Amino acid sequence: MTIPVDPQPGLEQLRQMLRIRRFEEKCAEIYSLGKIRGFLHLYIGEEAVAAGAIPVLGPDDAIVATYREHGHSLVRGTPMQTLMAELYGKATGCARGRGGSMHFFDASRRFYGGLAIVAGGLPVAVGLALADKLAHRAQVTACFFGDGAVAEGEFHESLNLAALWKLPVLFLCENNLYAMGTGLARHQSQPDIARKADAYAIPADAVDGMDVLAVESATQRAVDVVRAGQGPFLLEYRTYRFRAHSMYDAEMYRTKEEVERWKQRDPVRLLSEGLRAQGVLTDAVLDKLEAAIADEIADAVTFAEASPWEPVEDLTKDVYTERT
Amino acid sequence: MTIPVDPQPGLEQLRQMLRIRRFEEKCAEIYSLGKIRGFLHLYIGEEAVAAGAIPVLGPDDAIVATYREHGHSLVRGTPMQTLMAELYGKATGCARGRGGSMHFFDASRRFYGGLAIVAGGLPVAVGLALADKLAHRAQVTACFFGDGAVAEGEFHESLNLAALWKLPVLFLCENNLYAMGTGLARHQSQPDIARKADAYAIPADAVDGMDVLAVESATQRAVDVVRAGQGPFLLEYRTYRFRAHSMYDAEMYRTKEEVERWKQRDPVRLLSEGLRAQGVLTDAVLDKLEAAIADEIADAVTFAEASPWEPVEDLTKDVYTERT
Amino acid sequence: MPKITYREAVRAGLREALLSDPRVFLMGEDVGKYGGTYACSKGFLDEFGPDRIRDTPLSESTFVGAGIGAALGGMRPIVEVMTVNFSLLALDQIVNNAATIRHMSGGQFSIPLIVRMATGAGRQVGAQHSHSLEGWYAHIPGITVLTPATVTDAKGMLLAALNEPDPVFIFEHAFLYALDGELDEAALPVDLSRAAVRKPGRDVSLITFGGSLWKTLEAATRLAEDGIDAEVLDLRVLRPLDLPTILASVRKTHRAVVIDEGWRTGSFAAEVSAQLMEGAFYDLDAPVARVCTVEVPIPYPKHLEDAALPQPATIVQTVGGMLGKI
Amino acid sequence: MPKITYREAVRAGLREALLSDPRVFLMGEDVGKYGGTYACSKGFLDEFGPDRIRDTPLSESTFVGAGIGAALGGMRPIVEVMTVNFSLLALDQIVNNAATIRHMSGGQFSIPLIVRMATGAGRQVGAQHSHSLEGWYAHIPGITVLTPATVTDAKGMLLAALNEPDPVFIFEHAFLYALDGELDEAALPVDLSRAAVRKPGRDVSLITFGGSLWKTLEAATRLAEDGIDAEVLDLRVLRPLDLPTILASVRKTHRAVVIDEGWRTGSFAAEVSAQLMEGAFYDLDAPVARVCTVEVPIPYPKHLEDAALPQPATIVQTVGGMLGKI
Ligand SMILES: Cc1ncc(C[n+]2csc(CCOP(=O)(O)OP(=O)(O)O)c2C)c(N)n1
Ligand SMILES: Cc1ncc(C[n+]2csc(CCOP(=O)(O)OP(=O)(O)O)c2C)c(N)n1
Ligand SMILES: [Mg+2]
Ligand SMILES: [Mg+2]
Repeated sequence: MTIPVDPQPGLEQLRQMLRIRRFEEKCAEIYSLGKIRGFLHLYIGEEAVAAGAIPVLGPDDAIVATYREHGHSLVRGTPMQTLMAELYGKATGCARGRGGSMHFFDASRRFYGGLAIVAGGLPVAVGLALADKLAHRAQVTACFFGDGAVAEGEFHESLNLAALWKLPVLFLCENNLYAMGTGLARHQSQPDIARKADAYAIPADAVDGMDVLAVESATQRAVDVVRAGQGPFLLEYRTYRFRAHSMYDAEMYRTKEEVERWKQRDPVRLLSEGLRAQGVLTDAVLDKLEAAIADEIADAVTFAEASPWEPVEDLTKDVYTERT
Repeated sequence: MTIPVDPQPGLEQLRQMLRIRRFEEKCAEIYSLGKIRGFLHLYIGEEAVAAGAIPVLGPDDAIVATYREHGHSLVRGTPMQTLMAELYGKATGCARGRGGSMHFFDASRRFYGGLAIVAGGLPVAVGLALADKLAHRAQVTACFFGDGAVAEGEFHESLNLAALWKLPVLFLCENNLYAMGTGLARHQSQPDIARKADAYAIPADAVDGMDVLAVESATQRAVDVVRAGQGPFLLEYRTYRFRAHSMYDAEMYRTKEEVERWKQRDPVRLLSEGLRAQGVLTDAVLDKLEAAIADEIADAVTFAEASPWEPVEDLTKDVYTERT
Repeated sequence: MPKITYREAVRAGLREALLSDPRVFLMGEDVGKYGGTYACSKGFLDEFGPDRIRDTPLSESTFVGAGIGAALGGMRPIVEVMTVNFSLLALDQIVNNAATIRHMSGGQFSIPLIVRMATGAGRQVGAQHSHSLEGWYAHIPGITVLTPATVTDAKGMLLAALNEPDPVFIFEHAFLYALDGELDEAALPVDLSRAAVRKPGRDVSLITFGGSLWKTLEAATRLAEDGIDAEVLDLRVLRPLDLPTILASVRKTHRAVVIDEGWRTGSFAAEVSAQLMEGAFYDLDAPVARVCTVEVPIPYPKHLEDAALPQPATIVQTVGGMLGKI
Repeated sequence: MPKITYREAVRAGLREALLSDPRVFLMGEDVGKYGGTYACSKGFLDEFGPDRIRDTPLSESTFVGAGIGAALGGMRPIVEVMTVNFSLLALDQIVNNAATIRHMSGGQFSIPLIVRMATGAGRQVGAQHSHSLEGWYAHIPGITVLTPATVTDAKGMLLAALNEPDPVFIFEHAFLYALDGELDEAALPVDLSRAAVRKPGRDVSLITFGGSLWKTLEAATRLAEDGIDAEVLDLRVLRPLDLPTILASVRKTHRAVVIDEGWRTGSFAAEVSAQLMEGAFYDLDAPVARVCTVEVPIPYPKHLEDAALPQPATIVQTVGGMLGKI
């Protein structure tokens, strides 16, 4: 892992990865208290992807993500308070509490979900990019999805349409080797995902998703191609999820050894080691980072706890736009 | 075009292509009389595909086709009488008249339609092949579909599933360069269809679909691979439809010149010329062929005309299996 | 008033939409070079160019989903799904995205999307091409479901839909495209909140929508010959349903027959009947009856297809039975 | 009788199916290595091997379509679609192939396919994961729609479905998997033609199915405390509907409330109400009422989700209003 000359980006990326890690560890804790309910898909292990990719985007670019989107929202800048409140289902949440873990939204940051039907976000991303293109806006749409989504027909249809129409879509596949309990080789006859781009005459790349700097530079290259108006790009991040698919599962589909092997490549650890070797990261610096993050999380929890519920009278509000 | 040493196959293929050509010319005539109704998608121009491919299959192999399946049914051996009766909507038709042009069926010949939702037959073909595999039957399933179907998600999903499970499916794409009025390059970002097979780690080939002998040998090679248990095969036939998409359309999507150019490669003409050059086909032989076909068609029309309608009381029969 | 065909009315509505708002664009299979399967966008590719008239590959889920995305991105997409039969491939995008995102995001996003599709049977195109699922669509909260039956509604509902901030689905009965009618320009854009009394009457309310309107009007004419004065109600909008107009009619006539080309079980007619049960039970002189499609995949031959679908004769017979006449 | 969970009952049914007929195989997302999302096929991969327990990629349309094909090819596939929410992606295969091929081919082909899926809301999983669409499915002729609500039905309907020559869709309410109940082995395989009276009563018929049965029984208990003797009818099979049992109940009680977790407009409850309109109008002492889900994408927080769904309290209140009591 090469460390850039200016150490600050590395530290900022470490901070973002730690924010995700600690935030989700807290979420898991709160979940077991029963204050967060429903499905809770943790991103732990995959933090380098969001932390590396999202800062490459401009504020006017759009993001479409999946039910495993806590990290993406955090890095995008949606205040942690509103994310925690969303997990609590409170009215101050980023979706007024209606969405929960799988459905984070943030219009002010062009964050279009948190969509929980696998591959369902790809067509939406294509449409967002189409709108940008028709309006002659030099914006791109970043669409995150898992390896499991690659098997769905919408993956195929969306890449074809985006390529045909030369739309500015970044198809960003977070390949964590499993679709729930089904390993990559058991759901893809051609497990080399980036290679599928040729079927659509799309440029593609695959990158180590545990190395945040590699993620960053590969994403930057992809964004450059897409922003230049040359159509979509398929980028595969090779990563791994350390936790169960959702909060709990028996994990009969993989061995403890496999998980341990991947944990050797924990993205937080990899970056920390690199930064330490460079002398950029010291115990003192790390303590400061962690302390600030702990404060941010405590503050978010306090905010969420104190926040009101949406009144039950508003249940049917926003099914349709209110007429005036 | 190379002519095989034994001339009989060539003549038999010519006969099959002429049967399709003349049958459909008659259908068009009857359609304008209002005796055939609904959609009528003619296969004229593409006869070499069915005539070359289907005889390669064994009687126990399965076929799934589309709404443009007259040729496939004829070559498969479903009596012309019952096909014509089907087009008339008569009770003696190959689907008791309920299906019409788009829905030919023939259980005795393992002909599973005549399915009219584009790409909708691919998953069914995968399932038929799965049944064969599970039952350890050395049968293959031939699934015909158009270039338009390649854009649908089910194409992608079906090739992946068939490849993953090494199922004996022949994916046979009749690429006639148009999906209704949309040309290939306007619906496929990667117009080289055979090339898409790599995304599924499937072997593939593309062949001149106007050359019945080339169709035959390419299909034979594909069948050999599939029957050997090595999983599916994607074969692209490059062909052309001479008529409108269905009975009538303004054909604003292509030029007369383009159609004329392709008619120079009329598969019936190509084969005839080859057989004549070889001395196998003479005017006398051709006259005999044509006369026999004319008789067969006249007989089919007489049969259809004379056939009864299904009684209206049977309308709801076979929505579910009758209980005894 | 000028007489034009339903097809021309749809085309005129689309053209006006394209001319009036630069954010409007069309996409769907064969809307461009082919001119539209039902010729509703004939000439548009030349007039408006390929940016705004977009032929899509066969990929219903994705181009409908792209319509959702484009609407989220500030455009006013009009998506043509060739027919309702193929829209089944897009139902996930419709039910899980188009219908939910506004509510689920706490009201942050609007999806001003219009999806048009041909619907209905009666053209001998067989079981896979003859569905009538507009009533099914009306089950989904978050979308608006329109069934224009007249040329004025064909144009006017499209224009009115353009003003809607939420997804609108327009079902055009394929049989109607060739229909001739008077276009009431003064009524445009039409009101999307009200059902219409197409023929006033005192003896029975015939409640219908879409392609069945014309069969129902024919039945009403035949009933008039037998001295039965039927009121014909065109629901126009299946969601949200204009209950007051329905109830007012039935409170006047005390009898109702609902005519619906959907299959009987779970038909939209069932919803109307249930609403009358709840809102007009004590006004009814007879149970509400339904004339629906027989529960069978639509067969190809004309005699069987005719037997499967609601017909003027079945409507007349049902009313006759209800009134103890004929 | 032994007490087991609904989950165990489903699992026992699947296992018996696999043991009794070599043509039976399972396929779906995570039915194998993962053991089934709801653990209904736990251990099967080891017991029956990968040929018969098949994990599929995420591709609902294709693996449901492959189920149709395999059934056409002589097998007895049991397809698990993880939840009804994802089945929207497979609707084209279901409506256009599974439901039509037998009729459309003139009766040449049978499709003995079983598709199981979890359905329903109540677990705070939000708008895209909380649909109740079994009533919607019941609109489609050519398929059978089952909603087992008890452990006996959970096992018994699966076994009965295996004897059906046509496609059967089984909707298992996700809330029920953890439910404990007595398994009546003597009743297996159960009768698929009849609704069941789960509690006899004289004052009002509470008609329901699936997950709502338990809420309805709870409501009946509460009503009994107020001296109201409610009959609770479990429809069990939504298509074909057992109308005689429904009519017999209502002709006895003269009052009915239909409880359905689907959205109100176009709910299956509307069909039941319409059927009572048509078949029991003169027996009714009050209009049939519906207790359905509020027409809103299901929100995540418990208080809003609870408010959206039918609850024992709403049922009690509706009955009270109808009887002029409480
Ligand atoms: C269409 C659809 N089918 C099934 C599911 C249930 N499901 C949720 S996540 C998941 C696995 C997805 O795997 P992947 O795309 O690799 O994403 P990951 O969870 O690994 O991030 C499944 C099967 C779903 N949400 N949508
Ligand atoms: C899913 C679906 N969408 C649209 C249609 C309408 N349609 C029928 S045929 C056709 C074109 C198909 O083209 P292709 O697959 O190339 O077959 P060809 O007609 O050229 O043989 C279209 C759009 C359909 N039948 N099914
Ligand atoms: Mg994954
Ligand atoms: Mg074609």
